[in-house]
Amino acid sequence: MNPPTIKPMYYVGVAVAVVLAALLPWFAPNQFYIHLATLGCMNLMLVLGLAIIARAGQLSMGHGGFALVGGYVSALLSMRGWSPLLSLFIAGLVAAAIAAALGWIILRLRGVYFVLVAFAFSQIAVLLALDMSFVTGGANGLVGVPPISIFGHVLLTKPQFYPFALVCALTTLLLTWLLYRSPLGTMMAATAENQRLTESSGIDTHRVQVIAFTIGSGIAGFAGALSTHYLRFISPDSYTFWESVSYLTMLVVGGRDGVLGPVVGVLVLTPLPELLRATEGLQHIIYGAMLVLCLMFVPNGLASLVQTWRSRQRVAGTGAAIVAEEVT
Amino acid sequence: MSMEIILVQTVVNGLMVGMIYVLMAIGFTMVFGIMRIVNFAHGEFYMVGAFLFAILYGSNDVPFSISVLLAVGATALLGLLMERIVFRRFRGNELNGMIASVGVALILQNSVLLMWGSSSRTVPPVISGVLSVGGIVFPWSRLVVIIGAIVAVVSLNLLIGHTRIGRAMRAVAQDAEIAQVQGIRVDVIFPVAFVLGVSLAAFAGVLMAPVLSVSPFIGLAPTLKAFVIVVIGGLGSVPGAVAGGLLIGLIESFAGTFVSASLSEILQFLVVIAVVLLRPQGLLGRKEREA
Amino acid sequence: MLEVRGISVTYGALTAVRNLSLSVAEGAIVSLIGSNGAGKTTTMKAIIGLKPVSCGEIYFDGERIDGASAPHRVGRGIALSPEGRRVFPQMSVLDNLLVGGYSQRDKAHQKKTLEQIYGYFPRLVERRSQMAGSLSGGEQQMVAIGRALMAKPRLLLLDEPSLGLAPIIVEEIARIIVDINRDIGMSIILVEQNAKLALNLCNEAFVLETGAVALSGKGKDLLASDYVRRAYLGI
Amino acid sequence: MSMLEIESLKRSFGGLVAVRNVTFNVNEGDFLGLIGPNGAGKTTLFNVISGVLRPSAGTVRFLGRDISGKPANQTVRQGLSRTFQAATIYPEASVIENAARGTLASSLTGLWGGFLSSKWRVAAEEKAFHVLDLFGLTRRAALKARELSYGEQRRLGVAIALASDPKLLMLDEPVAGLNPEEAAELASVLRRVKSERGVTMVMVEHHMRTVMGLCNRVVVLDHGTLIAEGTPAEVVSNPLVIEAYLGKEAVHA
Repeated sequence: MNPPTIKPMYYVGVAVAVVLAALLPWFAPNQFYIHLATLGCMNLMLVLGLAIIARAGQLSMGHGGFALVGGYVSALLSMRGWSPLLSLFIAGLVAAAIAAALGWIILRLRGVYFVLVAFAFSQIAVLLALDMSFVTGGANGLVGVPPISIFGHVLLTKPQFYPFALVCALTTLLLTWLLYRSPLGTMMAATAENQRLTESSGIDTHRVQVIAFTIGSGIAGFAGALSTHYLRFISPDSYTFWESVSYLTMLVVGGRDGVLGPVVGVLVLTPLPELLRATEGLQHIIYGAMLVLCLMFVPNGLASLVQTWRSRQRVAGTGAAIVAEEVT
Repeated sequence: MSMEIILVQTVVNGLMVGMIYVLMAIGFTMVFGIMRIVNFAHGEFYMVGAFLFAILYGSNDVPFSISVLLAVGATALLGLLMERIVFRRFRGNELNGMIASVGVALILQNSVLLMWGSSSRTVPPVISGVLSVGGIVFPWSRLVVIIGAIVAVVSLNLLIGHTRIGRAMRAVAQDAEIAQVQGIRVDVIFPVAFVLGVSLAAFAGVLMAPVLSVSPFIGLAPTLKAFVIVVIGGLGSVPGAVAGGLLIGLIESFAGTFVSASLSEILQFLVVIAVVLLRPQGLLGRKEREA
Repeated sequence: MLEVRGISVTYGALTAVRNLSLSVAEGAIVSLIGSNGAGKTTTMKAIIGLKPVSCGEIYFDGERIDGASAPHRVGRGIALSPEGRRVFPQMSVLDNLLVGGYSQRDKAHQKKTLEQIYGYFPRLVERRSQMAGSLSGGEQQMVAIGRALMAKPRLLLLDEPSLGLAPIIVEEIARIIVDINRDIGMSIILVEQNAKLALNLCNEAFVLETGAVALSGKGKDLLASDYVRRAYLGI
Repeated sequence: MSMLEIESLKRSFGGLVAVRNVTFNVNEGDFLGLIGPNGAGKTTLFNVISGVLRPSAGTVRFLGRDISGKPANQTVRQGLSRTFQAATIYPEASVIENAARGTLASSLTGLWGGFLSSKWRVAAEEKAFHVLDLFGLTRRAALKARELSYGEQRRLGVAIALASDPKLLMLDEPVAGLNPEEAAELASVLRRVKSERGVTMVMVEHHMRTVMGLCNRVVVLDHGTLIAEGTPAEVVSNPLVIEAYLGKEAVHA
């Protein structure tokens, strides 16, 4: 967990990847690929949110619940005439505020309790959405959510929406990366690795975990809202427990530390359900099997394979330097 | 209907649902207490038990008692298989064990879905008619559930409290290292506890199958209830699971009858938050030992 | 009857016991003394099988046991009363004792052993249905020793039986240790912080320092030597 | 001047009293040894002082301020740091990162400070390198902490605590498990830390030779009670202390 020493090569790689992603609408054979890429962007945001929570040593099984809250907040506000661009951010803030309150109460307890209560919260969110039909439309959900418009440009079609989703996802990625390098990110990593020692280094680890939960859930709220304006629809089924599980799967399969893991997880797993749509059930079985197999054989995720290779090079380098020093 | 009858029926319903929750929560809390695994797949074993029973008894007219035995036995075997293949590798790793159980839940639920489809099945009542006491009628179909669950809880209690293997299980839950020094093989106790927990869940599923309709998606709700109950009653505490289960069952029944079902869910969540705030070790739980 | 040959035990980067050898004769009391962190408890854990040895061998009755699991070694006739007592707090005294007899399947036999233990510790009779966690430290120590005896061991490992107990209780427990050794002819390894107690009770003693045997000899001889005082007080 | 004042401190767990009515002071510039036989309540006392446990009764004053029951993260920021016996490091992080994490509380410009720039890290690592240098770990800086030898890991644990710039450093059995050479090395590092940084120290330790060599004052605990206080030489010749350590001749077999 060293601050990564970034070589120019990585900058070039990242730049090429970003340019390729941005140019997708021009070389995608049909709109389905753009749709997939848009889903990928939103999944990436959700998984990054989960990754931030995991960075501080916690696991949220209620991630979908915050996306659901965000989706409804933004849909309801924009359907009452608010600018969707504004309501996206309000959605994120509402989700973050709920997470802050919930986190402050439950993060004092052992990790298991946190997981159980966060899970229970997400189920409550679904039930509320079902039950308060006078505002939420009940099981039918809300249809006709306004599209996002930026300075008069209405993002109606897939090629119109995709660049916006990409910008949102890349911004989240960049901010997460900056967060990981910041003192707060360092505190989060320290808390996850040895909470008692971190506490003894003068850091309020409870506060650090609450902040991580708040940020991560806020991102989920924003992403849920974004997706609602993309699909122009939200219902209680949009984010169930199984959605939370799929983000968790992406995170575990990709890797839990660093920002590379979520990217890898999203790239590997986003296309899967869409490709297997015909066989109901099979995609979930594959998700489940990947989750279990990854935990057994690559517990740090696919991205860790790259990191192990890189750190082996690094250690070899340091070792050589020490030997050289000793010889002279 | 007079108020009296409604009240009694509400209580009976609450006890029925509550006892099912007790069965779920005891299995869940036992697996956690002994193996330190939060089993998100617990409800899927309930679903599998209910499904097998629906197929055997409901669709193929297999005699009742044989259906019960086969449904619970087959689910127990499935549990043993999962313990062998998956869970034993995550002993002592709470976080990854929990994530792996989510994977198992996905696999179980969707395997049933692939094999038998998503449509829900109904199971004919095992027994019909009513028991009438002093003008108040109790439907036998519900009393059977309550009695069946009580029998299961009592026999489990006897097993845990008064047998050699039960003492060994309690010893492992309290101090696994020292239990080994008493000659107890934890690699035997773990699968026994897991299979026992799974069997309770499957039995709960069997009991509920004639009352509810059965589909591959019915596992999540009782899992959530088990969570809520163990947080309220104290993680790892069996008496806590009993008290919590009955409490939640009654809240649900009363709120469902007099207000609305979703309000009762919210009420339960608030109870959880209140317990977490005021008595984090749970109503009947023990404080984690300090230092 | 027990022979430990050159064992080492590690915890991660820490080597807690290095190249340690000792032997226990049939019917003997052997003491391991030394300051905290000297490796006494780790040695006990290695003998009972809770910690694997990284090298060296352990023989019991001439058979090599260092690869066997702890339950297996209990079946062979070794039992441990652990440091800090570690009774099962949420189980009754009787249940604690019965768990100790887990490896003895013969019920009549078990009952006889139980009565024998109640004979040594009459106080446990009145406490038998009480939760072990609610007992005083001295009573918990009796439960821990009784629990170990229930396995009918031929070699009893006692780890710090006097830890944190009032002197009068220590005296009582010491007397019972001697009785058990004399009556049943049970071999005992006694780990103690209380050096005078341990050296008085034993036939032979080993002084441990940073994971290795620094000195061994007859208990009475060591008691007279300066070395022990230096090992403990650094003077 | 008294830096740390412990007054009538008591701590019990359920019915068990681990520390009873303990009173003593630590003066500025002291190197105080806290000793006693196994189970005497030293670690409990240590944990109560450093804020890991709440006292059942009594007060702890640090630099004149009452810190009894204050969480550890606050006392550290006032200048009281501690080490642990076990798991004292971040095993998966590099050695330099370990030390840098120790500086977080003292070098911070708020939680969000340095979100965009990485200046804070340069400063933190510079500080961390100074500490590593003092502990002879500079060459190991790039390794993961778990790759260090046990002796080095223990030294790193003290380095992390020192990185927070404490006025008072509390060490929990710093030489436990170390071989004599490693113990001597750590002792000399501690002596250097004391002279170069002027840090007041309190140490719980079983290894008497280390205590005798380092401490100017010793406090002895037995069964949760303070039984002796004085210079090392005074304490080891105190009959009460000898009895506590070696025991009474309880039984004549």
